[in-house]
Amino acid sequence: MAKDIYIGEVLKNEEVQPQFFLMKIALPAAFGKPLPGQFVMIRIAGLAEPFLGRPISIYSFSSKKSSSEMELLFRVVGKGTQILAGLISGSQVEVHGPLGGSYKIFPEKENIVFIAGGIGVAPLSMLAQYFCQDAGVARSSLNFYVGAKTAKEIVGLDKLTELCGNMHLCTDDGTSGQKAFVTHAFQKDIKKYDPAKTAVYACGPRGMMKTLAGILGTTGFNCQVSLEERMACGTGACMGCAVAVRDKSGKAVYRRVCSDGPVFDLEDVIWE
Amino acid sequence: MAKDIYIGEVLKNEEVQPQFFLMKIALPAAFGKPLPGQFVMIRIAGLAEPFLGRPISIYSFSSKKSSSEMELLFRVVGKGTQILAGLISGSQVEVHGPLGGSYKIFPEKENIVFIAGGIGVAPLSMLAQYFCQDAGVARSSLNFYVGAKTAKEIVGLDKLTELCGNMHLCTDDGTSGQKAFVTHAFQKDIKKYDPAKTAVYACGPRGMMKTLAGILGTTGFNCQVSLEERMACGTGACMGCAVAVRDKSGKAVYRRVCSDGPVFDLEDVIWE
Amino acid sequence: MTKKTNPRMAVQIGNLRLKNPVMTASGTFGYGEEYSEYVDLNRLGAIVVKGLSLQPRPGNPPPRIMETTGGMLNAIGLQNIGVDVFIEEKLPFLRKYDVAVIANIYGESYAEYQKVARKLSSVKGVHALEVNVSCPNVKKGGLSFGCDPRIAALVTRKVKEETDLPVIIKLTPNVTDITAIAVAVEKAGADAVSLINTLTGMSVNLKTRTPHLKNITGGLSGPAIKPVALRMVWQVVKCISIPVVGIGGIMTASDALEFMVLGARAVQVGTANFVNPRATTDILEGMQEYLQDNNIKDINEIVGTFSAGGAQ
Amino acid sequence: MTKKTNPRMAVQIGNLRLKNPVMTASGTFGYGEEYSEYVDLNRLGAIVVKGLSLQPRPGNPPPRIMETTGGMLNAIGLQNIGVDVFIEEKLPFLRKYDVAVIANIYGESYAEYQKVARKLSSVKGVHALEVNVSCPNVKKGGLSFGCDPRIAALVTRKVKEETDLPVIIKLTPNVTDITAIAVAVEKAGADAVSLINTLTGMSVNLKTRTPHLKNITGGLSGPAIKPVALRMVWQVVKCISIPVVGIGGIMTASDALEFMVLGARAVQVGTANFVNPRATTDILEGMQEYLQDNNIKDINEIVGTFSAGGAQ
Ligand SMILES: Cc1cc2nc3c(=O)[nH]c(=O)nc-3n(C[C@H](O)[C@H](O)[C@H](O)COP(=O)(O)OP(=O)(O)OC[C@H]3O[C@@H](n4cnc5c(N)ncnc54)[C@H](O)[C@@H]3O)c2cc1C
Ligand SMILES: Cc1cc2nc3c(=O)[nH]c(=O)nc-3n(C[C@H](O)[C@H](O)[C@H](O)COP(=O)(O)OP(=O)(O)OC[C@H]3O[C@@H](n4cnc5c(N)ncnc54)[C@H](O)[C@@H]3O)c2cc1C
Ligand SMILES: Cc1cc2nc3c(=O)[nH]c(=O)nc-3n(C[C@H](O)[C@H](O)[C@H](O)COP(=O)(O)O)c2cc1C
Ligand SMILES: Cc1cc2nc3c(=O)[nH]c(=O)nc-3n(C[C@H](O)[C@H](O)[C@H](O)COP(=O)(O)O)c2cc1C
Ligand code: FES
Ligand code: FES
Repeated sequence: MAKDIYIGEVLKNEEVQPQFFLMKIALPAAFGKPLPGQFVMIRIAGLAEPFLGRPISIYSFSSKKSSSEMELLFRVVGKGTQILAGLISGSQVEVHGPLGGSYKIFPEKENIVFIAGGIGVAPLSMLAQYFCQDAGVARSSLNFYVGAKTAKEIVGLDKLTELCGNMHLCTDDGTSGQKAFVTHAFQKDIKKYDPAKTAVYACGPRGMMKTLAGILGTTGFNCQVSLEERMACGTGACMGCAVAVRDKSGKAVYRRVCSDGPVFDLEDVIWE
Repeated sequence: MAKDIYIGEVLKNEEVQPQFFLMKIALPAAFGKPLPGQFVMIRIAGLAEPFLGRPISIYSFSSKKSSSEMELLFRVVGKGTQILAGLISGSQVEVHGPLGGSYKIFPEKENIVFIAGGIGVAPLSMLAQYFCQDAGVARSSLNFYVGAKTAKEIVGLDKLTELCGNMHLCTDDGTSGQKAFVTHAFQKDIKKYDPAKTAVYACGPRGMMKTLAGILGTTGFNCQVSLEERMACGTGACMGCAVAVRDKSGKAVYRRVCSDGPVFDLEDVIWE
Repeated sequence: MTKKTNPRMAVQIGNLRLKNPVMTASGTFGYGEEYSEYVDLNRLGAIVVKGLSLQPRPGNPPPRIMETTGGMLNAIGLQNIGVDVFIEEKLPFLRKYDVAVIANIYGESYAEYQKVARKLSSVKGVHALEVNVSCPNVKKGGLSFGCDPRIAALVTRKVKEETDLPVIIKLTPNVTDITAIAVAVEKAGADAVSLINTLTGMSVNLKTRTPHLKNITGGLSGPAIKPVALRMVWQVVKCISIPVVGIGGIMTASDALEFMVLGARAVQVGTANFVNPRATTDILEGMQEYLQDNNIKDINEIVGTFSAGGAQ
Repeated sequence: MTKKTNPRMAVQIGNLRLKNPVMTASGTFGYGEEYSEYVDLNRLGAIVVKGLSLQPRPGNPPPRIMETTGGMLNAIGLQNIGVDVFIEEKLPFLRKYDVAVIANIYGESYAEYQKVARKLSSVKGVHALEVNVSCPNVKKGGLSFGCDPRIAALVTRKVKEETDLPVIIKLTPNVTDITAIAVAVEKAGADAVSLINTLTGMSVNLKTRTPHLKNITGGLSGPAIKPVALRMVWQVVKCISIPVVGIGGIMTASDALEFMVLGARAVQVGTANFVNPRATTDILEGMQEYLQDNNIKDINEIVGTFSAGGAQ
C-alpha cells in the first residue's frame, strides 16, 4: 500500500444536496487499495490555495486494470471545501493517501450497527460496502442509523439502502424519517442488540458522538468512531491533529488522528 | 472612459511563439474604448496567485454592440505571466482598466517611425493601427522597425505588415531580417527622416531605449517611449511604479508609469 | 435584506466620530483623488492620506515593489509632496467630501514631527493625525522612533503639544514587545493606536542574484501578514484602554470583523485596494450584511466579543 | 542533463560535514520515520528531529493548526517523547541510515538545556545539536530565552559546556533586532545559527468568535514568511562569521538557492513537507539542475554571491 501523492483527474463533481458534493476522481493504478476508514488529503494541483490538503474520507473505491476510481462525499464548511466544490471535470487534483488506519472488522458478529450524523455517512458507507462485498455479511445484519438536521442534509441514502437490510432515518426537524436525534433513535432500539454479538461504528459531529458515549456508557457494546481534527501533514509527523484519549493504563494522552486514528474506540475518547 | 475592474472571459490563449502568448478576452460593453499606449492590469478572477494584477498593454481592441473584444500579447518572464499563459478558453479574468495615458498623435507628420524591441511591439502595434484606421494616415508613411534576439522571438508581424508600408526586420543573431540591433537599423536610415516632419515611437527593453536616447541625442527628433515598472495599484495611488525623469525645469523627479505614463518623452527619461 | 433595518455603523475614536469603521490605510489610497472614480469617498469612515513630511520627499529609486506569496513588498521611501503642497493642492479636493480626513505624518526628528503636526492643525478639513513612528523603509526615519517605548512616548508627547486634533500613533510590528510601546504611548497621551504597519522583508531575484527592490528591503503587506496583525491587536487591546485601529491583510468583510471582534474599534484597508479598487466599500457592505444576518443593531456591539476560552 | 557532471553539493557547518545543504526543519519531519516511506533518508543533508525536552511533553490541547493565506499556524506546544525515549526508540532507526542527525533541543531552564544536551552528546548517532531558544508557543519556554541577547548567549555557553557536538542556535524572528542576538551567541561560542523560527500569529473563527487554535496564538510558517526570513538572514550574514542556516517558507529549489545566494551555507525545509512529502529531495534535485544549467561545479560557489547594488 504505497503512500504517496498522486495526480488525479476529476471525472465528476456534482452537488447531490445543497452544499454537499460527490466528487469522482480517476487515479493511477499505483494508488493503493484503501481500507474502510482511511482517508486522503486533497488539494488542487499547482494551486497555492488551499495551501494544505484537506482530509476527506474515502467514500468508495474501485480499481480497474490501468487505473482506479475513487469517490469523495464532502460538505462545504469553509474556504478549502468551497474551492474543491468549484472544481469542474478535467481539473487535476493532488491526492495524498490512502492515509490513516482502518476500522476493526468483526464479520462474525450477529449485528453490525452504523450510526452516522450528517457527512459522517461517508466513511461508514464505505465500511458497510466492505461488510457486504468483502466480508460477505448478510444485508439483514446491517443496521444503519442516519441522522441529519433536515431532509436536505441527508446524503448517500441511495447506496446505503442497497447495502443495508435495516435503515433508520431521522432528522432533527422531522422533514424526513422520524423526528429524533440519530443517537436516540438507536437508543430506542438498543434492547434489540446483544452487546456481545454486536459491533457499533459511528461517525458524526462531536456532540453526537459524545451523546453516544453517554448512551453506551457501561452497556458493554464495542463502538469504534472516526474522529476529525484539522491536519497539516497527514503522515504523523507534525503532531497537529491531536485528540485526547485514554491509553491502556487509563492515562490521558494525545494521539494523532491521521496516523493513530482516524478510528478510535469510543470508550477511550476523552470529551471535554 | 470608465476606469473599473471588469470580469472578462478568455476566448483564446495561444502560444504564437515559444513563451509568447496571444490572449483574446471578451469584455462587457462598459469597458471603455482604450487609446493606444494604454494598458490593463489582469489577474485570474478569485485566485490568490498571482496576488497583484499584471500590467499588460492593449494589443488590439474592437467593440461590438453588447460586448467588446481585447487582445493582449505577452511574454512569459515569471510566475504571473506563467499562470496567465496557463489559462484556457472559458477562464474568467479580472481586467482593470483601461489605465494610463496614451501616445500623443501627430497625423500631420510625413513619417511615423516605430521602433520595437521584443514584446515592445504590443503597444506600438495598437498605435500603428490607430494611425491607419482612426487617424487615416497612409500606409506609406508608417515605418516599423522590429527587433528581437532571434527569429523565434519575433511576434505580431502578420498584423504589422498589413498596417505599415515599410517594415524593417532585425535579429541579433540574423536568423530573420538583417543581423543588427533594431536601434542601429534605424540609425542607418536616420538621414531619410526629417526631424521636423517625423514622429518616433519606441518600446522595448531598457537597454534598447537607452541606446536610442543616445542616437537621437540632439538630432531634434521627437520620440515617445512606453516605460515599464512593476505595479501594485495601477491608479497612481501607491507610488510603486516610479521612474526618474526630468521635469520642465530640468530637475530629476520620480513619475508614476501607471498614471503619469506609461508614455514619456524619451528626452526626459533619466537612464542610470 | 431591504426589509431589515440598517445597522448603526458609527464608531468613536477618541473624540473623533466616524460614519463607519472602514478607513483607508496610509500610502495605499493616495490622497483620495486617485480612487474617487472607483469609490464614493463620502461612504468611507475616514481617508488616511499618504504619509506627509515637512519637505517633499523624492522617495526611493525603483524598483519599489515586488509581489510575494499572499502579499507584496514595498519600498516607496515615503515619497510625498510635503505638508504644504498637500494643504495647498490636495486638501481642497478632500474638503468637497463629507468624510473624515486623517493626515498620516512622518518626521526624521521630533521638531519635524511637531512642525508637520502644527501646520495640519491650523487648517480646515483635517480631522485627526496618525503618527507614523514605524515606517521601516527609511533608515533614519520611522523605525528608530517606533522601536523604543521611551522614544515613541516622547514623539507622542511632542505631537500632542502641537495639536488639539485626536492623535493616533501607528505602531510597527518589527519589535519584540509591541505592548510595551502601546502602553508607553497611551501614557504619553495618545488618543488611539493603529497597528500594524508593514513587516520588514526582502525578495531575491535568483536570475540576477540581486534584490527585487533597489532599497534591498521593503515592507511586507497583504493577507500574508494578517495572522501577525491579529495577534498584535489581541495583545494590545488587552493592555490599553484607548481605542485600537486594526490594520493588516484585510481583504474581506470577514477579515475586518475578525479585528473588531478582537477589540479593534475601526479598521484600515490597505493592499486590498490594489487588488480591488472598490475593496473599502465592498468590505463596508459585507460588514453591514453580516450585522443584518445576525440581527446586530450596532457595530459596536461586536467589538471585543471574542471569547478566548473555546476554540474551533 | 546526464552528460553534465554532477555538481559537488557537500557543505560544512562548523566541523559538521553535510552531503548537501538540504535539511529538514525541526517539528515538520517527525523523527524521520514518518517520511521514510516517501523519501530516501540517505539523500538528505541532515534530519533535524522534532524538539526534544528532558521530560516527555503532552503538548497543547487541540485544535493545534489552522491554515492562513500562504502559510499555516501551529500551536503544537512542543509535544515530544522526551530525550530518553528518543534515544531508546527513535535513534536506533535513524542510525540505520547514512545521514546526519541533528537533535533540536528545548528547555525551560538552563539546567534542562544542559541535561538534554549532555544526554544526546553521550550517544552514538547524533551529529549536532540545534538549540531552540525561540519556540513561540510555550509561555515559560523558548521566547524568553531567544529575545534577550544576554540570555541567548548564556544558554549557548551553558550548552557548549556540556557537549563537543557542533551547536547551532536557532533564532526567533519575533525580536526588534535579530543581529544583536546572532552576534551575542556567536561570541558565546555557537558554531552556527539557524533562522527563522515561526512568527507568532493568530487566527479568528468569526462564526464562533473564538480562536481557531485552543492555544489562541501559534507559530506562522510557510511561504507567507519567506520575505521576513530572507531579510533576517541577509541582516545576520553581514554581522557574524559563523555559518548561517536559512529557514522560512522554502517550497522550491529557487527558494532554497535564494537563501544560499544571500549567504546561508545550508537550508531547512519545513512546512513544504506537509504539502509535498517529497519536498526535500525535489528541492535537492532542483538545486542540482540549477547548478548544472549554470555550469557551477560546487554549491559553495554560489554562497554569498548576492550583489545588493543592482536591483531588478
Ligand atoms: C480523517 C478525516 C476525514 C474527513 N472526512 C470528511 C468527509 O468525508 N467529508 C467531509 O465533508 N468532511 C470530512 N472531513 C472534514 C473536512 O476535512 C473539513 O470539513 C475540511 O478540512 C474543512 O476545510 P475548509 O477549508 O473548508 O474549512 P476551514 O476554512 O479550514 O474551516 C472552516 C470551518 O470548518 C471547521 N473545520 C476545519 N477543518 C475541520 C475538520 N477537519 N473537522 C471539522 N471541522 C473542521 C473549522 O474549525 C472552521 O470553523 C474529514 C476530516 C478528517 C480529519
Ligand atoms: C505599462 C506596462 C505595459 C506592459 N505591457 C506588456 C505587454 O504588452 N506584454 C508583456 O509581455 N509584458 C508587458 N509588460 C511587462 C509585464 O507587466 C511583466 O512582464 C509582468 O508583470 C511580469 O510578471 P511576472 O509575475 O511574470 O514576473 P515576476 O515574477 O513579477 O518577475 C519575474 C521577472 O520579471 C521581471 N519583471 C517583473 N515585472 C516587470 C515589468 N513590469 N517590466 C519588466 N520586467 C518585469 C522581474 O524583475 C523579475 O526579474 C508591461 C508592463 C507595464 C508596466
Ligand atoms: C505601497 C504602500 C505604501 C505605504 N505607505 C505608508 C505610509 O506612507 N505611511 C504609513 O504609516 N503606512 C504606510 N503603509 C502601510 C499601510 O498603511 C498598512 O499599515 C500596511 O500596508 C498593512 O496593511 P495592509 O496589509 O492592509 O496593506 C504603506 C503600505 C503600502 C503597501
Ligand atoms: C508543525 C510545526 C512544528 C514545529 N516544531 C518545531 C520545534 O519543535 N522546534 C523548532 O525549533 N522549530 C519548530 N518549528 C519551526 C520550523 O522548524 C521552522 O523553523 C518554521 O516552520 C519555518 O520554516 P517553514 O516556513 O519552512 O516551515 C515547527 C514548525 C511547524 C510548522
Ligand atoms: S496531521 Fe500531522 S500528525 Fe496528523
Ligand atoms: S502602480 Fe501604484 S502608483 Fe503606479
